[in-house]
Amino acid sequence: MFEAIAFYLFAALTIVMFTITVMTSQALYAITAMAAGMIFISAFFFILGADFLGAIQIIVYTGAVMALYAFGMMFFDTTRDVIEKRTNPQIVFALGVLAAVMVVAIFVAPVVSNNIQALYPMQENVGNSQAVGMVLFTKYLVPFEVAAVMLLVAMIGGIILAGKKMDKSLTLMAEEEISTMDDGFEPQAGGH
Amino acid sequence: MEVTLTHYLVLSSILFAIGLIGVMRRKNLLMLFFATEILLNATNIAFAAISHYIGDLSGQMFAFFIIAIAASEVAIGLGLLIVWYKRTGKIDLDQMNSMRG
Amino acid sequence: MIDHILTLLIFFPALAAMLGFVVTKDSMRAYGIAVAAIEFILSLWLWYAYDPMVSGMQFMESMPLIPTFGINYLLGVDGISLFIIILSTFFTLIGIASLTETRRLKDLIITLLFLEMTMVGVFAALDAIVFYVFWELSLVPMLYIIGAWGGPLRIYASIKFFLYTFTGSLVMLVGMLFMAYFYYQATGQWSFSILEWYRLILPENFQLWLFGAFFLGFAIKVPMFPFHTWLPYAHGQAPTIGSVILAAILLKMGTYAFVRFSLPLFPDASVYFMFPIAIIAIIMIIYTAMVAYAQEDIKQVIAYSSVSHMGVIILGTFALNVEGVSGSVFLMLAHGVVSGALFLLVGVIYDRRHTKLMSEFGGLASVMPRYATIFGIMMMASVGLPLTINFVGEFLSLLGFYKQSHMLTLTAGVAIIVGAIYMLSAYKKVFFGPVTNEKNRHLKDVNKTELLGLIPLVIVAIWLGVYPKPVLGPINNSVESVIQLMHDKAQSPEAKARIPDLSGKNGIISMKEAH
Amino acid sequence: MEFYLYIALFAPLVGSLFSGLFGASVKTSVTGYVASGLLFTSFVSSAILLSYVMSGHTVHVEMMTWMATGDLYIPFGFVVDQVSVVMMMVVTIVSTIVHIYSIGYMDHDKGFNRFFSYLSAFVFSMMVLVMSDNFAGLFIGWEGVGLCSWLLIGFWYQKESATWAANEAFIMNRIADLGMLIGIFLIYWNVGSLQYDVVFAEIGNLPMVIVTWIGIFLFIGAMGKSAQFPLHTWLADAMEGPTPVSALIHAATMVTAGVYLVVRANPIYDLIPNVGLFIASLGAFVALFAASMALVNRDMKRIIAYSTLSQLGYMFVAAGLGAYWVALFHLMAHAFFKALLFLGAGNVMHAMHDELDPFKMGGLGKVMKGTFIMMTLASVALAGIYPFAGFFSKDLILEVGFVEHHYVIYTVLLLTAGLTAFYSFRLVALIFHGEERYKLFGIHPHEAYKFMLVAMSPLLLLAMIAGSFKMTYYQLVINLLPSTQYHVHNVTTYWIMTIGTQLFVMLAIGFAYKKYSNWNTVPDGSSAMEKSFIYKLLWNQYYIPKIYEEVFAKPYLELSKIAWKQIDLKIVDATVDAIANAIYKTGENTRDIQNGNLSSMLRWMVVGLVVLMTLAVAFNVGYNVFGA
Repeated sequence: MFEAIAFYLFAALTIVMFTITVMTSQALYAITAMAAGMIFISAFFFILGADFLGAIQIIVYTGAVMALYAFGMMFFDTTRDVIEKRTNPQIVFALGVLAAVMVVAIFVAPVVSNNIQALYPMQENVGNSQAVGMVLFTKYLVPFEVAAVMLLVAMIGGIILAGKKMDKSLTLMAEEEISTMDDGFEPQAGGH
Repeated sequence: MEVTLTHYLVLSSILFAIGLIGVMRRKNLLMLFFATEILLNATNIAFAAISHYIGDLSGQMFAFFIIAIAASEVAIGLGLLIVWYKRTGKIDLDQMNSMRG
Repeated sequence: MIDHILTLLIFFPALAAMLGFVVTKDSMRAYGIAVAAIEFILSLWLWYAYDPMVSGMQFMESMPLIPTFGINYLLGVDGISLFIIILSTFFTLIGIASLTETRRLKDLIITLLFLEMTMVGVFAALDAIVFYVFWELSLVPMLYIIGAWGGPLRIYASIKFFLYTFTGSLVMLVGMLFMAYFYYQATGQWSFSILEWYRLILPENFQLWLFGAFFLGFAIKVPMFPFHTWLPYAHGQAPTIGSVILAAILLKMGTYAFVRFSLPLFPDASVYFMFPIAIIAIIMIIYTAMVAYAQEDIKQVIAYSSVSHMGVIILGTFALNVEGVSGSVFLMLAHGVVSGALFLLVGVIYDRRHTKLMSEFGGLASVMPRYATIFGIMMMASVGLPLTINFVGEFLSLLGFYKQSHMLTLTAGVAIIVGAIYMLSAYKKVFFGPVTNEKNRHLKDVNKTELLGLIPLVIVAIWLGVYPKPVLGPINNSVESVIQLMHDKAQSPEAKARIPDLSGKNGIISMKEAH
Repeated sequence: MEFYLYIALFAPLVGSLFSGLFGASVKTSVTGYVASGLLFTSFVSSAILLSYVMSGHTVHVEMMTWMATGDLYIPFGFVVDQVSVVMMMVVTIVSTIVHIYSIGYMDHDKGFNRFFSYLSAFVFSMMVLVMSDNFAGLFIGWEGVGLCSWLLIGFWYQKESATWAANEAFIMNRIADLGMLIGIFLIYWNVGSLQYDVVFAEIGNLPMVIVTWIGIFLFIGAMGKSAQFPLHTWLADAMEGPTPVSALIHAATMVTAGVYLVVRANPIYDLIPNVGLFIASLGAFVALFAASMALVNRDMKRIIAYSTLSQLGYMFVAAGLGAYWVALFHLMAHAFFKALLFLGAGNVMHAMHDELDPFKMGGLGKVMKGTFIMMTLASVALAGIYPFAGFFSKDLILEVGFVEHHYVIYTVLLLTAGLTAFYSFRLVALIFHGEERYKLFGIHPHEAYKFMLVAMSPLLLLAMIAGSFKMTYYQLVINLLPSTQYHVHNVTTYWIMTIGTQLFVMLAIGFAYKKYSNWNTVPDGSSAMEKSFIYKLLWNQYYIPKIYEEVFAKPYLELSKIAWKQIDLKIVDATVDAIANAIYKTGENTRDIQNGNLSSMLRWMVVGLVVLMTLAVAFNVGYNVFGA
């Protein structure tokens, strides 16, 4: 009973938060609503007994990702709204709903839900974090390491991409100047 | 009032749909990133729920990796976004049409 | 070396072509001739080493490519493919030797050598996938030849040629995949080997569908009515060498594939579709002969005449008896020689006048007597005069089909009348009458280079017309084994009755024993 | 004896190739001498073979395999037997003479070497035709003579009419050849061989229907080569060729190939008297039909051509009624006097500078005595006056008709005999007698070279005495042909018939002389006779060439143009292009999807996702409902 109440409560909250994220035109509202939504999602993880995942969710999303977005936003002129041209909102809505219906239909189809068998059954007498750790460092060791490398690469990539030539504004430079920059920086796009 | 897997899957689908709508209607690139985060989170819920109800840890593992990927995506994506912004001064999706065929 | 002669034959020209990139422009012509000559000698050696008494495959080579799916690099020749391979090498040699094109000669020769690789590959392949790969690869050099050295409409013509034939072969590929899948279902193993497919007896309704899929690919290549319209454009725009190779070899791929795939794989379907195909063949023969008669461009006359002759080949193939199929295989060679020669001949006046319109000519017989003589001989061969190469093939094809249907053969026999009509009237327009056009008054007769290409063709056209035995014998042996295989595999009583049983004859080695 | 066989066969080929070597170069008389010499060698070999055959042997050789596949086995086999040796003699005699004659006739022609090359090639083909021991070999020769005929009719290729006639001859022959080819197919699939001896031995065992069809199809082949109605128009047009060609090919040898075929295939035709009767009736019809056209024609060579046609009709009457040896005999006799007639006409043409209208000649007998005598005697032989060759052969055919109780045929032939005599002497009278009308045209005629006349003399001799060989010939050929003797049983009837025929013919000759020997004007189409319907009908050859032109040739060309411009380009090709265009247009129209706007791309992505998922669900549902 408690579980049900918690589920519906958090479900309602998450949906509302994410709807705000998607619908608002204020970037600040959006990022705040999303951060809240992320935290509410971690609640589901706790309900489902995935404690470790819930903790990760809060730490990574709300802590790291949201902070990153917040910093990112500082680079942009957030006061100047991007004028979002809305074209055919009905189609957008209809497509979204249709996709959702289809996903549900596929997931709840008896063929799918009955045919799944546990590959790595949960062990009864260990905590979630321990169980996760056991599986992660045995069966998923290689993907785990790869993920670690990927994160490292992403970090370096992010730093280089964002941090390069911080002292220069590419916007104000002429096309020729950019192409003559000696470090071989390739202009990403332009009106070619 | 038992909460079943189906409930979670429906919730996940609704969130996914919200994310999808966001992806389609947003023209501000930053907001577009937010919408993709919603998509990822929606699948995460589905994975965790399936993991729970089937009694298999693989679902959680996938959710875990998805979080990792989401983190790297944000890092790289924001980096690119900044470069793009420095280059053009805009982060409007409608103005990125150099791929016109 | 003899064990790998087929691999050598296939890849030698390709390697030589790649080396050709470093050869200087001036010596390219000599280099090309040398390579083609070596290749031709190799193919003659193949003939020399070929044992005419054996009806099955010889010089077989096998190397696994994708063993999981039974795709192997499998080569071999029998009497049916042997001579077409020799014809390919022969025509590449003649084509390069008599090249008059000077623009980007080096590229042209390299392209031709690549084309030679694909041609030999198609006829030597015994694995469906290898066959398919070469079959499609052959389109590319031809596309270049038409597209880069062609006439004003070359882009349209080359793209039409490419897309049209490519579409057909895609359907054929689907057929091949299905065939391999059936083989997998029947035996539990994947195989794309044609010889292994031969052993498979398919239910009749499968045969019909698969026959249809293969048919589309082959029919467009042949080209059969109503899929023939790419051919006049291709010929009309292609340079001389392109037309020669196209008419002499590339069209033969379609008819060869009928004999190699359709007949032995689907005997019941072949009998089932025999009359519809015969009717199409007759339409091809008469209709395109009429169209040829109406042409104003001498090259188009020969292009349409090709279609008309291909109709006779198809008719002979679907006679489904030894006389008819041997005749049709022989006619493939004959038509290759004759139409190749005719296109070369048209190239001769095109080089001099840069026009192919018959109205521009007239009275050439007095200006260019040697040219007129050679053209006359080849025209008579094309018309199917006895003691020329074409007659043997046409006679046997029609004779074979007569066994199946009297009325249809009588109708198809109109070929010898309508063929004479368009050819003679074209010849009359170009060669007879007074010289009306001043530009023609001082045309030079064929020179030594041109004679070098033409004389061997004349010799072959008459030699094989008078004494076809050295070629007809091996063809006959291989065809007999194909027919026997078809008879053994046939299920429906009609097919059993239509395809003769040769097992009573001596000297037949069935396909199975040969392997 | 095989040696002589090969000599007889290949000497003309060698001559042809030798002359062909000089084909494109300027005239060298060497080619003429060599070709003639080789022909003479061939003649001598044939004569040796004749003496050998007369001693009761035959020669049969198989040179090599030609085609062998499946059950089919066709060798190059040659046979010299009683029938073929007669043909060989006829061919070699006439062709040797024509070769020698041509040295003079073609003296001033640029294509001298080429001419001998073609002419010898023709003789070779004809020898293959008559000597072959199977139907396929016959067909080789059959087509070979067709080719040479094409080359020779179109010899003066600058002339539009010549090349047109050449093509017409070739194509008409091709139509008939198809019939022949079908006949060969029928024989092969029913007998399993094409060798004469095998076929004739087996033919009796075949069902009647098949034998009938074989007979019909082979005869269709014969109709083309022998220019029987309705494939006769080419023969008159073929007169565009040089006159020696007309003498050799279109009078003496090639056109008789059809008769030879029927004679050779006598075991087949013996079994099917109905077809035989049809052949005889057609022959009688053609005899009269051709003779009627010859009556009014004003082209010397065409008159002789129609006469040839008419005589071919006689031969077919004999062959159709089963009197094969009579047909062959008339063939032989006819070859001699008709060749002579043509060569004579050639002399006249030379003298008259290629003028062909006999009305523009007249009185040439004074300047051209030799030719005058020869042509007169040849005409006498043609008319069948005793004791010339025509009497023995032609009157025999009349007797055959009478004895076999085909009185209609007999009457027709008798009438034709009269007509023949009339038009032959109309020609002779117009050319050699009366006023010298040629003077109006400023022509100075002269006699041909002496050696040409000498060359012609053997023919003259043969035309006069060929009849005396009749019994020798008969003894020879009955080894192979049915030996029926055709005698009118009642002696009185016989004499009445013979003398009556002779008188009738004489009367016709007399009438012709009376009417034409004093002719003094060149008709210009104004006389009452020339305006009459019958005259016009005959003058226009019963309008048959015109009908062919309008009914076949023109519609065929029109239809061809429609097939190309309307059907091929506008339907077949346009369909293909329409499909390609449809695909192209679809691409062009959907190109907007790739507008580079990421937002709309994302939308399309979602659309694709929805479609894919819908398909997945639909297939799943479908599978659960209908499948498994």
